[in-house]
Amino acid sequence: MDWSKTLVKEEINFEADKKGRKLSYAAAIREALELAMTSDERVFIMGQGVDDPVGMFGITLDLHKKYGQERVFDTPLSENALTGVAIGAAVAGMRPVYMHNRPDFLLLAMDQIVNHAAKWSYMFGGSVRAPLVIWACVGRGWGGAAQHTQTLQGLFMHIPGLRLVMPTTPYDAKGLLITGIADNNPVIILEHRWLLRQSGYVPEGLYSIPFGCGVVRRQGKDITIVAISYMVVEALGAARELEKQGIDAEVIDPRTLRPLDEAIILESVKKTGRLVVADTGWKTGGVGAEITALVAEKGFEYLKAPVRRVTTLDIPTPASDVLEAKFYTGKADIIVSCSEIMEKKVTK
Amino acid sequence: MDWSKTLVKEEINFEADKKGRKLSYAAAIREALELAMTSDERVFIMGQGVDDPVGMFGITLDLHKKYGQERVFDTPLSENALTGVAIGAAVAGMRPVYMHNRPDFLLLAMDQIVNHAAKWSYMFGGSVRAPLVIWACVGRGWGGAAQHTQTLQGLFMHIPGLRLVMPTTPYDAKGLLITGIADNNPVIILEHRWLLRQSGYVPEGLYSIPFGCGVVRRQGKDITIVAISYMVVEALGAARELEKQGIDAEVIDPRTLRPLDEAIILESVKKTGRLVVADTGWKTGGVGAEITALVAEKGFEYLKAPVRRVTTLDIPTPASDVLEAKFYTGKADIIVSCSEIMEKKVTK
Amino acid sequence: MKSIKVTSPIVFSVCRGDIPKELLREFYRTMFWIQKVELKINELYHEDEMKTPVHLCLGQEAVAAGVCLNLNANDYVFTNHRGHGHYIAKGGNIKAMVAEFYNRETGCSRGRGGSMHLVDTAVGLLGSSSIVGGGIPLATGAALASVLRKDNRVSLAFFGDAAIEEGVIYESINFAMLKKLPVVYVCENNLYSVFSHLSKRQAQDDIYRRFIGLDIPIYRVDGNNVVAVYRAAKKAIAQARDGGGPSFIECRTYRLKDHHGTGSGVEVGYRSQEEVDEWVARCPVKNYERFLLEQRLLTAVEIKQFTDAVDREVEGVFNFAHASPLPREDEVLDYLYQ
Amino acid sequence: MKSIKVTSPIVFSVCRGDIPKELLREFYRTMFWIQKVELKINELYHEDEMKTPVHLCLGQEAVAAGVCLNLNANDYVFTNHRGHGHYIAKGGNIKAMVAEFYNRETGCSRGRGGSMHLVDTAVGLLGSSSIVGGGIPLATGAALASVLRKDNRVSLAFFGDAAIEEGVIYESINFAMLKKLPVVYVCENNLYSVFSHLSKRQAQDDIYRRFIGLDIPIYRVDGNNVVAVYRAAKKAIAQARDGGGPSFIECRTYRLKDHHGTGSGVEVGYRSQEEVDEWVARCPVKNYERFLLEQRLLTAVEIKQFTDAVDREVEGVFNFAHASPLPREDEVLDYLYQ
Ligand SMILES: Cc1ncc(C[n+]2csc(CCOP(=O)(O)OP(=O)(O)O)c2C)c(N)n1
Ligand SMILES: Cc1ncc(C[n+]2csc(CCOP(=O)(O)OP(=O)(O)O)c2C)c(N)n1
Ligand SMILES: [Mg+2]
Ligand SMILES: [Mg+2]
Repeated sequence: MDWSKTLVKEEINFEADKKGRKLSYAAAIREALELAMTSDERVFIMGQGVDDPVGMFGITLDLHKKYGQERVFDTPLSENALTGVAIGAAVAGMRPVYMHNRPDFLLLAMDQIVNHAAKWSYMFGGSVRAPLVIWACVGRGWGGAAQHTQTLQGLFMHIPGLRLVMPTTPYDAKGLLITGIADNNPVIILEHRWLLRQSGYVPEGLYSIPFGCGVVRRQGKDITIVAISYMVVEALGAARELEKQGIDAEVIDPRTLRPLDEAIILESVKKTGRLVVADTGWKTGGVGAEITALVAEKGFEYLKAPVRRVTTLDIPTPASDVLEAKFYTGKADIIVSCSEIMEKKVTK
Repeated sequence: MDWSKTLVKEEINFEADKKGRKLSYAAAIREALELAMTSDERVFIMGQGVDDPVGMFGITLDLHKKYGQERVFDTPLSENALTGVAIGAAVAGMRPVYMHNRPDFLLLAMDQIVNHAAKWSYMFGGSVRAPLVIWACVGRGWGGAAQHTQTLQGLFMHIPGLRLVMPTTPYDAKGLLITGIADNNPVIILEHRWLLRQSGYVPEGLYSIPFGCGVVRRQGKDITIVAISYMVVEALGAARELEKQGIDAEVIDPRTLRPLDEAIILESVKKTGRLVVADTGWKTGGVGAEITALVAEKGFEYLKAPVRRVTTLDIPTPASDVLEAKFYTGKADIIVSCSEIMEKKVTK
Repeated sequence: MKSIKVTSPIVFSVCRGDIPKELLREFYRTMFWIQKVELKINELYHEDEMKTPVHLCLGQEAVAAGVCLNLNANDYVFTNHRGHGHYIAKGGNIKAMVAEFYNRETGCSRGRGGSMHLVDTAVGLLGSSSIVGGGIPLATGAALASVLRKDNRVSLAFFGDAAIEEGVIYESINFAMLKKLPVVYVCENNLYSVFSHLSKRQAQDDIYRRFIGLDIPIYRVDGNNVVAVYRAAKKAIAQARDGGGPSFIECRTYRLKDHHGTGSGVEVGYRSQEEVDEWVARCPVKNYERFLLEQRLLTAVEIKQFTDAVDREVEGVFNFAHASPLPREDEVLDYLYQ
Repeated sequence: MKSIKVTSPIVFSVCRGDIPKELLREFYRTMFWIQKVELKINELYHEDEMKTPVHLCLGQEAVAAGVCLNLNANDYVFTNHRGHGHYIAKGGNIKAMVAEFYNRETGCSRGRGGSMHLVDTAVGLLGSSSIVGGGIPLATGAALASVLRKDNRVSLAFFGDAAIEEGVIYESINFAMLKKLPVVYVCENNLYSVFSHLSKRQAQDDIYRRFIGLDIPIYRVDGNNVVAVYRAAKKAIAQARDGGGPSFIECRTYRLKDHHGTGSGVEVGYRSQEEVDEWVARCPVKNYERFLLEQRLLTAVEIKQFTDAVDREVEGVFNFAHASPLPREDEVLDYLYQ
């Protein structure tokens, strides 16, 4: 298959149009994998449990039966080597998708991801490339605790040579995964377990969503909320509440963090003059820092008030549910941050 | 030894006073190690080549002869396990210093650093702790290229539970290392190879520099340059040039990035109204992003102009010296950034 | 690949007096305690009051007991996500453990860690990692600490068969051999990692052979036979304590419950009822109980008394945990740094 | 630990006709080329025009030649920081390699990689990693690609003795055995990692034994004997190509120069002149040349002609490199993404 054909430039927002069928988030991703495997022999799937009876939250369910154990296979717990295996296969012309049920385990593979995948094209002057997808689903809740709930986009966003994708809707999860498999570079896709509960309208067949192209999830004029992954859900909830208080918030979902759709953020802040960034990860040195810095650099003249970051607390995730409730932020915190900066006098 | 005794709160800037002897940067660090090993039996040093005839740029030279091969030992190239070994020894009551001649190799140890060391205290409600120092020296130049010159502070700054230290002067390198060894938490110290060429006034004996305590390297009223590690040298050079153009730059060296001395930065920006962050690492999602975001959040009302980040380009380090020259930024870039934002009209 | 079913009967070979009677009874009591606590979790887990993913070690009680009863209180242990048994066998505070399952402030990790992160420094349990293989270098490092201090302690790492797939174990064992560290590596080979059988993950299933090339002393035992485990561990630990360096022990065993939670795995479909039944028949506690009764090392009456006592105590433990206070929200940031 | 000195003479055992004469001469030519290029670098490096840290493979020529002369042009190779010899033996474009040392736009990596990052996709050289062990899983993955495509290629990973200390090699070999991948792992055991002798890093020095537990076919050869290397590699590669899975080859050898640059290491002090001299006497090229002369497979005249020709060509290569344009500053951002 010629992947470039699927790389439509103009994206139709199927959700808004309610075209396609209503599909669960997991089914949407599974469909993307199925379509990719059908159309491109080079695509294969690997990961712990991808061929087990549960099939990675249902996402890879029975794919091994359809495409064979060679193309959909379980892996040993050797995350660093297996990442290297995926890279090596990619460099040799394949299109591997390596799936993890948690990003925490990617920390074992940082050498292959950062020292190898991210650098392979540049380091060799473009004569080789590593088109692979690393997919992982962020955990949350039920005392998953410090080693099973990390989000880690704050780390990957820092690495030149990687693509970093964080979908929010079933429509995006499918389209971005297709784009990721078609992309000629290493792509990291971080899903969120709580989004897996969602369902939405998803068109049939292959379609792709260009990287670096955010969407306005809600139009508003008073304040811009840039929300990442599951925080889009919280931000939309917050926006509805804020509306009652007479605050009209615009919610932006960048969908990909590397490349980042700077224009959509800057345009929105130009209109609203205010920015809140809501991220599922840690605050310090995280995604919220980069988006804030972007606006402080390139959109400073638009800003009427301090920026606020709504993130998890800067601690390892605690197990206890009462502490989890403090650790994670959401709708209420976004509302507080928005209200606070709406009140700020413009002192300049 | 009771380490708390060395943790003087008031730090004397010996450099300014020119007290102590003039010492090379390497000798200053070596002295810190020697003093720590003499005063505390729990301290030991490990790392590739720490006991070889070159002794890690001279920093560990002959320490194994003085303290024995048990306390100063070479390591296999097993960065993840050996980091775990250091953590395990620390949890069991020792104070290991694990030295690497390049931070790039730490990517192999991210699991032990991030999933283990950084979380050990919190995850167990404070009943255990991992007081270890991981020391690495950033490479630069002579075509070291993509896998031997990474700075990586952008990654470590994001991790709660770690301390992150980047000294600039021999005085600081010694004092901060002593503080690091005395600290009850995992500490990452990133040195810079080019700073190793420096020498400076260093007092004899044990002294320590509190973490989270930056210094003003140069006073100025027009613009604040927050410079990290080797960029302090470049920033001071830039400030001297800027002075000729009638721009009076203040140069701040945070010395530790986690904890970060927020007050010293905010106070300076309060005075100058302008901020340039100069970092040795990548731009996107790096240290510059965090410091910019800090000011956009907490010092917004002071800001008179957009912030600028002076960093390396967002690519793997190229080998060729002509490309290296583009990749790295320095004095000239700082001057341009400062001049640019000095000219910016305050449009608010 | 050789069959990895262990269908042979469990033979407890004890020669007159070579293991003190009291110790033989202690094996039983320890395993029994572990089993009881696990069964209690199994019984109460559906209440959703233990908001933490539990990994029961039912079926693997003999490894924990057989190994840990060789240890001194100040010897070090690092364990993994399936650590309840090791915690109990090493003498950890059971109330604090169960309170941790209930995410209470009285939990061994003050409710910050949950079931996968148990700790009890009073008995040398320096922590548990839920990253597979993560605890292996830590135990190695603790052993290094002992060597540097010459304090004569031994360190233990418990881990599963999947940890063999992580490079860190080869790195760790090489270092331990290089430095002759007093550390014993105990692999509980229960044939599965989550739903994946060993044969899907490893090129050959004789795990113990993986380390032959490093000349580390290796033992392979029936992990459901507490006496066999004890004997191997005893040698390994004695050698470590005598400065003879590390050893590796592979214990063949089976988890009777699902990877986590209270199912059997049969309903998920990755293993059969027959396979589970075969291993139920090899239950390390029941079989050993039978042996003790046969040998008259224990009487039915004693068992009854003991059962009642443990039941009562376990009841108390869970009540304590349940009644304990939750962590305070305003202390959420505490313990990040010391 | 057994002595790791290899002081025995190099015996080239060739039975009448079992290796074609032309191939025996090709061994020589390949090794000779490698040696000449390395000597030229050694000669010119002080000029500081090659602004890249060179890791010479003088003394290790036989491994590259003996292995690579078994390979097809489309077979895959991944190498490490000490990759000049592998690049030449695999048939890589030598001009492009030397231009890379000079950081030129005509370099195989367009001046972005430098000496440690050689590539030539035309002959299956898919890249070189300067992270020790980094290329091992990559070669394993390329072999997986071949299996999936059924394209009958073989993949090779070259690495040093220190790579044995990295967990990734055990992870990779387990996977390769599990999937019976057509990959051959070639360890050049030159006894040192930078200034550290093997005995400071590994528990025992018979590296090949490290993998016995995985049942991977293992060869250990005198890495200074091109015929011995060739024979082992031939079997391993044939087995891989026939679907028989991976093999591991340990080649005992020695680098005559320092870890990087042009010293001998003696001046640094981590090894003795005697040790270096012993290995100079075991030079894989000189000894083999003597053998060919003895066997009349080569004449002194031919050697002279060949030497002159190579000298001229090498001169041309370095002139080309030196005269080539530097990368353009405004293209610094290119090639990050494709
Ligand atoms: C490095 C890593 N990869 C994956 C996981 C997910 N995971 C948690 S437990 C587990 C099973 C481990 O199996 P094993 O080591 O055999 O222990 P068992 O559960 O059988 O006791 C897996 C795969 C993990 N925790 N860490
Ligand atoms: C993971 C890692 N750790 C450390 C280094 C630093 N380093 C570069 S080459 C080298 C020596 C490697 O020795 P060996 O593998 O035996 O190869 P040789 O240089 O002897 O050919 C070392 C330690 C590195 N590049 N990568
Ligand atoms: Mg298991
Ligand atoms: Mg070597």
